[in-house]
Amino acid sequence: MQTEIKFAGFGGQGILLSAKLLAYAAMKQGSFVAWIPSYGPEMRGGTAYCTVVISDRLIGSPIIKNPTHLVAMNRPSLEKFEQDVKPGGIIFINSSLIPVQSQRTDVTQLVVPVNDIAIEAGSVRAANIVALSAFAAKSKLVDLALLKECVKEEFAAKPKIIPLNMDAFDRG
Amino acid sequence: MQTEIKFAGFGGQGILLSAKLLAYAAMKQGSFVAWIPSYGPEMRGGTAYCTVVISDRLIGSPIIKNPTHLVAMNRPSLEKFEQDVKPGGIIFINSSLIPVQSQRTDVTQLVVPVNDIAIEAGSVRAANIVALSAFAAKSKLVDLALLKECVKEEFAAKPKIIPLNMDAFDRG
Amino acid sequence: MGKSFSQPAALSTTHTHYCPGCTHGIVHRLVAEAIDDLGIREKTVGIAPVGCAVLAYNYFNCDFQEAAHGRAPAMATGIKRVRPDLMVFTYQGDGDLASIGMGEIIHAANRGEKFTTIFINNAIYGMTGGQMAPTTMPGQRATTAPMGRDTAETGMPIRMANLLGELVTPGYITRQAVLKPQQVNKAKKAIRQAFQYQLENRCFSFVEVVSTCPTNWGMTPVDALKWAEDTLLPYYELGDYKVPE
Amino acid sequence: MGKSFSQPAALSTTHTHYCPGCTHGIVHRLVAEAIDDLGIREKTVGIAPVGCAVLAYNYFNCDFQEAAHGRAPAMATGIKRVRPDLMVFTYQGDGDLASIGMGEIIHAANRGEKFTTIFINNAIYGMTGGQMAPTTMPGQRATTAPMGRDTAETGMPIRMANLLGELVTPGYITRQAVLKPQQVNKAKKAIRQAFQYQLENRCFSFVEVVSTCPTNWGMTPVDALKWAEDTLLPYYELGDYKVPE
Amino acid sequence: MAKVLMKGNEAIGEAAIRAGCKNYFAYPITPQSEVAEYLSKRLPEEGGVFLQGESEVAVGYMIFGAAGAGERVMTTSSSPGISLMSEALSYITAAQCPAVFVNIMRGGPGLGGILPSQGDYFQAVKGGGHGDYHLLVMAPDGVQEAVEMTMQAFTLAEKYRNPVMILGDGLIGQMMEPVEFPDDLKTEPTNKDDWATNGMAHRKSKKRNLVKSLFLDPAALNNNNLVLKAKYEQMKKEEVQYELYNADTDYQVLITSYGTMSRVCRTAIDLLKEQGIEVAMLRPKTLFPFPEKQVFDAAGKDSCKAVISIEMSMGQMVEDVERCVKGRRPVEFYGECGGEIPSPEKIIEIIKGLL
Amino acid sequence: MAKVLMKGNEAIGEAAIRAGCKNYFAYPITPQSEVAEYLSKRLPEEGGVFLQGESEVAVGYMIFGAAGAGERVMTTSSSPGISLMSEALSYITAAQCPAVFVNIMRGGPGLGGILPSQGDYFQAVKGGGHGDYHLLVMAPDGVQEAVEMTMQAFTLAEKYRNPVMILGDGLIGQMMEPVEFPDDLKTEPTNKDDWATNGMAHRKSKKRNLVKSLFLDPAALNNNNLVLKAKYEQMKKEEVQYELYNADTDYQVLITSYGTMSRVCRTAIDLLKEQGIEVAMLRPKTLFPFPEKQVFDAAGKDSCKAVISIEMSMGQMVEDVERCVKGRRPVEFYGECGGEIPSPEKIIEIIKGLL
Amino acid sequence: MAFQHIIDDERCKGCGLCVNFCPKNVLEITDKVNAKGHFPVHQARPEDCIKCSICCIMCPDVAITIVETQDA
Amino acid sequence: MAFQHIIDDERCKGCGLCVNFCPKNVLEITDKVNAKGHFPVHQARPEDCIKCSICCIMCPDVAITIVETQDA
Ligand SMILES: Cc1ncc(C[n+]2csc(CCOP(=O)(O)OP(=O)(O)O)c2C)c(N)n1
Ligand SMILES: Cc1ncc(C[n+]2csc(CCOP(=O)(O)OP(=O)(O)O)c2C)c(N)n1
Ligand code: SF4
Ligand code: SF4
Ligand code: SF4
Ligand code: SF4
Repeated sequence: MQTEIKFAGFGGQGILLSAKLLAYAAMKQGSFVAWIPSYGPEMRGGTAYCTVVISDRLIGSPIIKNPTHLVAMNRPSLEKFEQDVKPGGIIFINSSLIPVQSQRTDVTQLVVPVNDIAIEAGSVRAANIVALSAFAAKSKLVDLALLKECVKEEFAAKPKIIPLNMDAFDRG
Repeated sequence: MQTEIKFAGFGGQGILLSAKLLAYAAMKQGSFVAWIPSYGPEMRGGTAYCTVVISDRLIGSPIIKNPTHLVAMNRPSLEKFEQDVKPGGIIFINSSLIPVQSQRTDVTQLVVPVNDIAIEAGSVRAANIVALSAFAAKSKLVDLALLKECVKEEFAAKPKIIPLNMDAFDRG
Repeated sequence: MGKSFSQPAALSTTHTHYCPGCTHGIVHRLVAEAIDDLGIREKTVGIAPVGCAVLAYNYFNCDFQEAAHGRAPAMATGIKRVRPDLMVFTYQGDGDLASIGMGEIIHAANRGEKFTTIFINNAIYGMTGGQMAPTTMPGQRATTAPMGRDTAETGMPIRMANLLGELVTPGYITRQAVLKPQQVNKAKKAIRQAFQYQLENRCFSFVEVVSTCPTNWGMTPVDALKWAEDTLLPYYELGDYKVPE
Repeated sequence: MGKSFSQPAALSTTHTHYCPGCTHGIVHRLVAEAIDDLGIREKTVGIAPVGCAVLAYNYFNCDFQEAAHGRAPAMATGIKRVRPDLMVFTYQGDGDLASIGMGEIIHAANRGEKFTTIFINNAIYGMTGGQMAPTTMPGQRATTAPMGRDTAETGMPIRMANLLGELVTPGYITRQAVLKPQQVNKAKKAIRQAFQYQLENRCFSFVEVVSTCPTNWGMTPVDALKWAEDTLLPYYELGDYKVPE
Repeated sequence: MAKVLMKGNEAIGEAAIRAGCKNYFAYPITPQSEVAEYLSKRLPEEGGVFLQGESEVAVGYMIFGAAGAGERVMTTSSSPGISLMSEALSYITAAQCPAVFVNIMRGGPGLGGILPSQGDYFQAVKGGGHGDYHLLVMAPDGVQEAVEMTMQAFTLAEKYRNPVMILGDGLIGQMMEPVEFPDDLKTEPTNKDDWATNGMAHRKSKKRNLVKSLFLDPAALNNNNLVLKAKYEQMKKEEVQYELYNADTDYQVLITSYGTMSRVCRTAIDLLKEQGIEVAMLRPKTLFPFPEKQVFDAAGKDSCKAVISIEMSMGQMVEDVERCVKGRRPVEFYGECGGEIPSPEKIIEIIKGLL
Repeated sequence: MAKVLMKGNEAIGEAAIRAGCKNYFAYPITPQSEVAEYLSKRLPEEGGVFLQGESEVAVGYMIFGAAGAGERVMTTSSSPGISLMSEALSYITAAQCPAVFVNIMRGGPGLGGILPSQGDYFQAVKGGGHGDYHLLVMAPDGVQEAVEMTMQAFTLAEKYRNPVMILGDGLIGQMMEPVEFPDDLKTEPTNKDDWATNGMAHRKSKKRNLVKSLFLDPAALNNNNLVLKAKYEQMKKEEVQYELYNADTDYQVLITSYGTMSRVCRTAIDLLKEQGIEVAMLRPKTLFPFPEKQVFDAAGKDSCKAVISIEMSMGQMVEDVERCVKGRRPVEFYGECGGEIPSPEKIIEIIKGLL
Repeated sequence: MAFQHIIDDERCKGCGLCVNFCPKNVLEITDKVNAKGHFPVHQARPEDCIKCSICCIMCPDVAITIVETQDA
Repeated sequence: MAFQHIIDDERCKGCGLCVNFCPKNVLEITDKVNAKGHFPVHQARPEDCIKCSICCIMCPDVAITIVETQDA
């Protein structure tokens, strides 16, 4: 059984990090995981994206055209990728930046104003963490407590912002 | 029918030139020819040598272990190559620098004090021409008049020394 | 005191991929203006480096070749030698010209090749993500010098204009900057002069331009200008290092 | 006033392949004497160039590596960085160091690599048969400059010691000659000093030695010395171009 | 040791350190600059040597010098940078020095692109430099294998006194996967006293050592080539590594593929199996020595109708496959090399076209 | 025009001029420096460009620049120098510029020696540089053929907008043979207005031209590779050159050999014939495109017991021969590569060993 | 004769160099994003503009032009 | 103490540098060839030699050595 989650947004929205944290938590749960960034031309400005693959056996092709779920942090990425999501998957929409919803009816839409929540939490820069926890809670892909641990670890270097992110996490 | 002539001596004895002139004359006679120098390490000091191949058909291997004839301008080259000469061939010996003769009985030995003759002619530097003409006269590989022409041509650039070489040629 | 200002014809209208506030854009414009002033666009061949300016061929309105990393001066030599009637310029960064391309620029300058080199000194490798350049300042952080450049390990920054100025062969070697309007105007004159020397078939011409890389310096564009002014200019002194008699 | 004179231990007794009167042999001896003086033979690694001195490894009594053409300074960097306790020197000709190896020598000098370079400037390519070198004098004939070097086409000779002296990184950069006994004695001191600085882990050290190539200059060994004295020394001025504080 | 989640590039850097290599020289180039960036932090911590060279040409000779002095040393680069090391690779191999070169391939030829590719197979396997020499070439299919191969590389390089190349691609360099660093892959450096220029004082025997590749005497040069050839014959006997996938079935098609591409093929094979179509794959893990006999045998299976080499190139390894199949079966090829990695769906379509 | 007696190196230089190439950039290296020495005299007489570059790396890009500007241009070098041009060859091919490269091979790997060798077959034929590209490679067996191939090279380079390499060896460069310069091999340069950077003012269309090899978009890069591949397929159809020797007999052995080595084999075949032993030779004159079908057919002749590739190397072309023979016959190899060229006697001994 | 000071919103990358150097403090960064995701500059106090072209000179993206207009 | 001035015929390549620099004009090239084909130098006027070692210093082939001898 294999699940693929695509994270997409502006460069600078911390997409690669949330994806990494999810993969990290999944790994701790004993799953096979792969984190595949988009690098190269498309990076310069515009939409950045990144895919996490979580599987119960050796991961074959790391090239994912149709992910199980999509976490869209801005409008272009929703528009660019919503059609690719497999039926039955989750499409996470950051309503703070995406006024619209997906036209698709064969997927679960999870709409959260992550920027606003993050701002409440103290900084818009924690938006990615809010999104991560909200998505994780819904998708049940990984144990939340464990995920939270991973977030803490990640920020161990910069202790000040841990509480912020913990708070952001809980709000998610 | 193919003939190979090996010219050998000190660097600076004009061996490459005499060999080239012979090849040139043979070419003018309509034969296939190849002039194969020794280059590389063995050049630095010591014995220099060079092989001329004259043939009535396309020349195959330019690598000659056993030449038909040998023109030895100094002692080391005689000692180094005399055994390689094919039976019935000519071994030319510059007796000005080679006190000995070859032990071989199955070859014709042509013994000429070319340096001395060249000095008479006016300069020891013409020794190679003396040797060439003497060898050519004996071996009858090329028409002497033609060969002489080639020598003239060769020195066209430095007219002064033409008479010297012509003289040297005739003495050969 | 109004004056009009418009896009030079030698510059295409394509939007550049450069980061906001990157001075590559300013220098591009100055080169284009010089080409327009001299009316040489149709006989000019530019040579793009490997670096952030690799796509320069999209931004200029003239023939262009794209070199391998550091080899633009050799390509320019090849073009100029076989087609002396063409105007040839290379546009190179400091990794390209001062690191991997050191041999090529010194020999082209020393042979007195009749082309023009625009050298963008931003004290870092831009395109590949902020690695140390030979021009990186002591203590300046880079992705391959996380603690800042340690001169005991990697020596002092190389001053290309000074070095090329030391060669005996006549040439036009100058260092300019584009950190404030006055400097931009002077740099424009220098670049025009460089092309002028080439047009007269006088000598090799080289314009080093002290520039910024806000992205890899991790500063706002405006702060980058200030940092360059305060940190780079004292070491990279502006001025002519050689002018042909 | 008698004094004894004998073969240095760091020099092997092998006869060299150098042409009669070639000053490579003198410089070999001076290097060997410096190694003996400092008693460092057993921790010295020499690096042979590609050039007439390619067989140098046969003539010295210590570990040796043989570089590719022009790359000796990069190899020396590799050795010295991983084994700072070893004494490392490169021995290079002017085609090797000043032409193809320009980038490597400048960057090694600029990083302040702690090795020693002996640079034989004989104004020509020896081993390959007298082609033009960057150091060939104006008008000097070479097999690839049959009419003599035309500075309008190929620029002026490159003065390596001057060029390296221009770098900001501290180092010991000097130019010596071996055209007469007094010069040989001074050159010997300079070479010893160069190794001394390395021994103290002070800086990069570079000794350019103005030499002769009778064979490719087409002169007798004695005439070659005179020609070098009259033609090369006025352009290649002897002396120190940089000394560490 | 616990699993960690790491980028391929960083994992390769860490692997070198774990394998006992404390010396790294390199020049930045996408998509592998992270190796240098990672080691510029880590090596100083380990008391090792990190140096950014002025060019790949220079780096090639820094590696030569360090290896010749008897120290473990590594460099990493990507396609164009490796081309600039061609001469050095020829020299280092001729002088019989051990060293590890990593090529994280990008699209070519020329400046090409920075996305993953497998266009440097010929260069790596046939020798990009001049003369008769070979590198021992290993091709990982993921981050964990990249780590293991990098660690083994030092041991193999020293066993044969020959450079070893790890041939990866941009995806392996950029992707994160869980990795472990097997301690048992760390080996003691071999004694280099009898050939390395590590200083006479260090050695029992006081004879000096020479590291060189010049042999003016033809017999000596020919002999050096025979010495190298003998090593390559030994590698062919002892070092061939490969993986067979789904080969215990009555497969109709045999795929040959390596590295990232082979992972896509693996997925395609699984999907085809679900559709009742059996396809096998032979994945060379060492590209030189190449699994010659294994390819010959696998192609010969009765059920096998055709062999197809699938690469992120215009057709390179396929020539070795053809050579080894010896006409037993038709050998086909499919490849793309712009940076877009062919999808499993595409592979399935191609395979079905063969049936 | 009358025959003249010339050294191979000088003849190659003269051939370039006769073919209408007035531009030459090179760096000295034995055994081919005479080309540069000769052209440093001749080109100024012809109003052409002679320049000694500072290194082979630089020369590679001088060639790129000149070719990109639309002029005929040539360089010559020998093994190590060609390695330093690997990156440039990849770039020039990717940017589709015509140019002629001559490699007068010497012994390798490393500094090796300066005597004749054929150790650079792989480098020339499989591509020493990175990425998917090929050079059109021609291998002369003597001075006259070196002249003819050099002259043809410019025409072919322009027909395909791809570099052409003449792969000779030290013997061909140093040996003197009678030569003629066939006027009919001189062709008019093709019109390069639609791609070369020869100055917009020169062209009817005022659109600018770009000479480049960067394609950041994967589809565009893949497409550039397909364009190159299509050219190579066309070369395979149209440019294969080879010679069959003594092949109208019932030969027991087929020799494959090229260049200088093939001349020795030719003599060996003649001598064997005298002894009543029939042996044939297939001599590829183009190494890329390789005479694939011809080798397959020649090997298949009923009388033929075995195929043997004889090279001045440790075994390189033999891999292409194996690939093409497709297992029809056993493929053997013999080679030496120190600089000593195997004698006809040695070849005869080897051949007899196969019977 | 008169001049018109024009900013091309789409070319502008909002780097602020012009704002920094404008002697008359005419320019300000807006808070509306353009297609490329940048916040372009605009003339906050156009009446103060003396058309000195300093902003044009410092603009890396030729986003500002000043054109001569017929009507004064 | 005394010194002995020794020339190694086989090392000498007859380049004449020593002859040229000898302040006492002690040395001359001989006309007998050595194994390598060179004409080595010899002490034509040994009695004039002051053992200053200048010849040794200029000799590229370490063909001349001066050794201390016990007997005066
Ligand atoms: C042979 C080779 N080596 C390395 C690279 C990778 N590379 C691309 S750009 C670059 C450096 C760019 O820095 P700089 O020249 O300073 O220009 P900038 O980007 O700063 O304008 C490097 C190392 C390459 N493309 N080719
Ligand atoms: C890559 C490469 N290019 C060229 C050569 C040929 N080559 C050997 S030595 C040499 C130049 C030698 O001249 P120099 O460095 O001045 O030393 P010298 O012989 O004068 O002492 C050249 C060009 C080579 N061996 N390798
Ligand atoms: S060629 Fe010149 S440099 Fe070389 S050994 Fe002879 S004299 Fe010396
Ligand atoms: S023209 Fe001058 S005054 Fe007007 S906005 Fe630009 S800088 Fe300011
Ligand atoms: S300088 Fe140009 S790009 Fe920057 S803010 Fe001003 S107008 Fe925009
Ligand atoms: S030691 Fe002095 S005096 Fe004696 S031969 Fe030598 S140079 Fe002349």
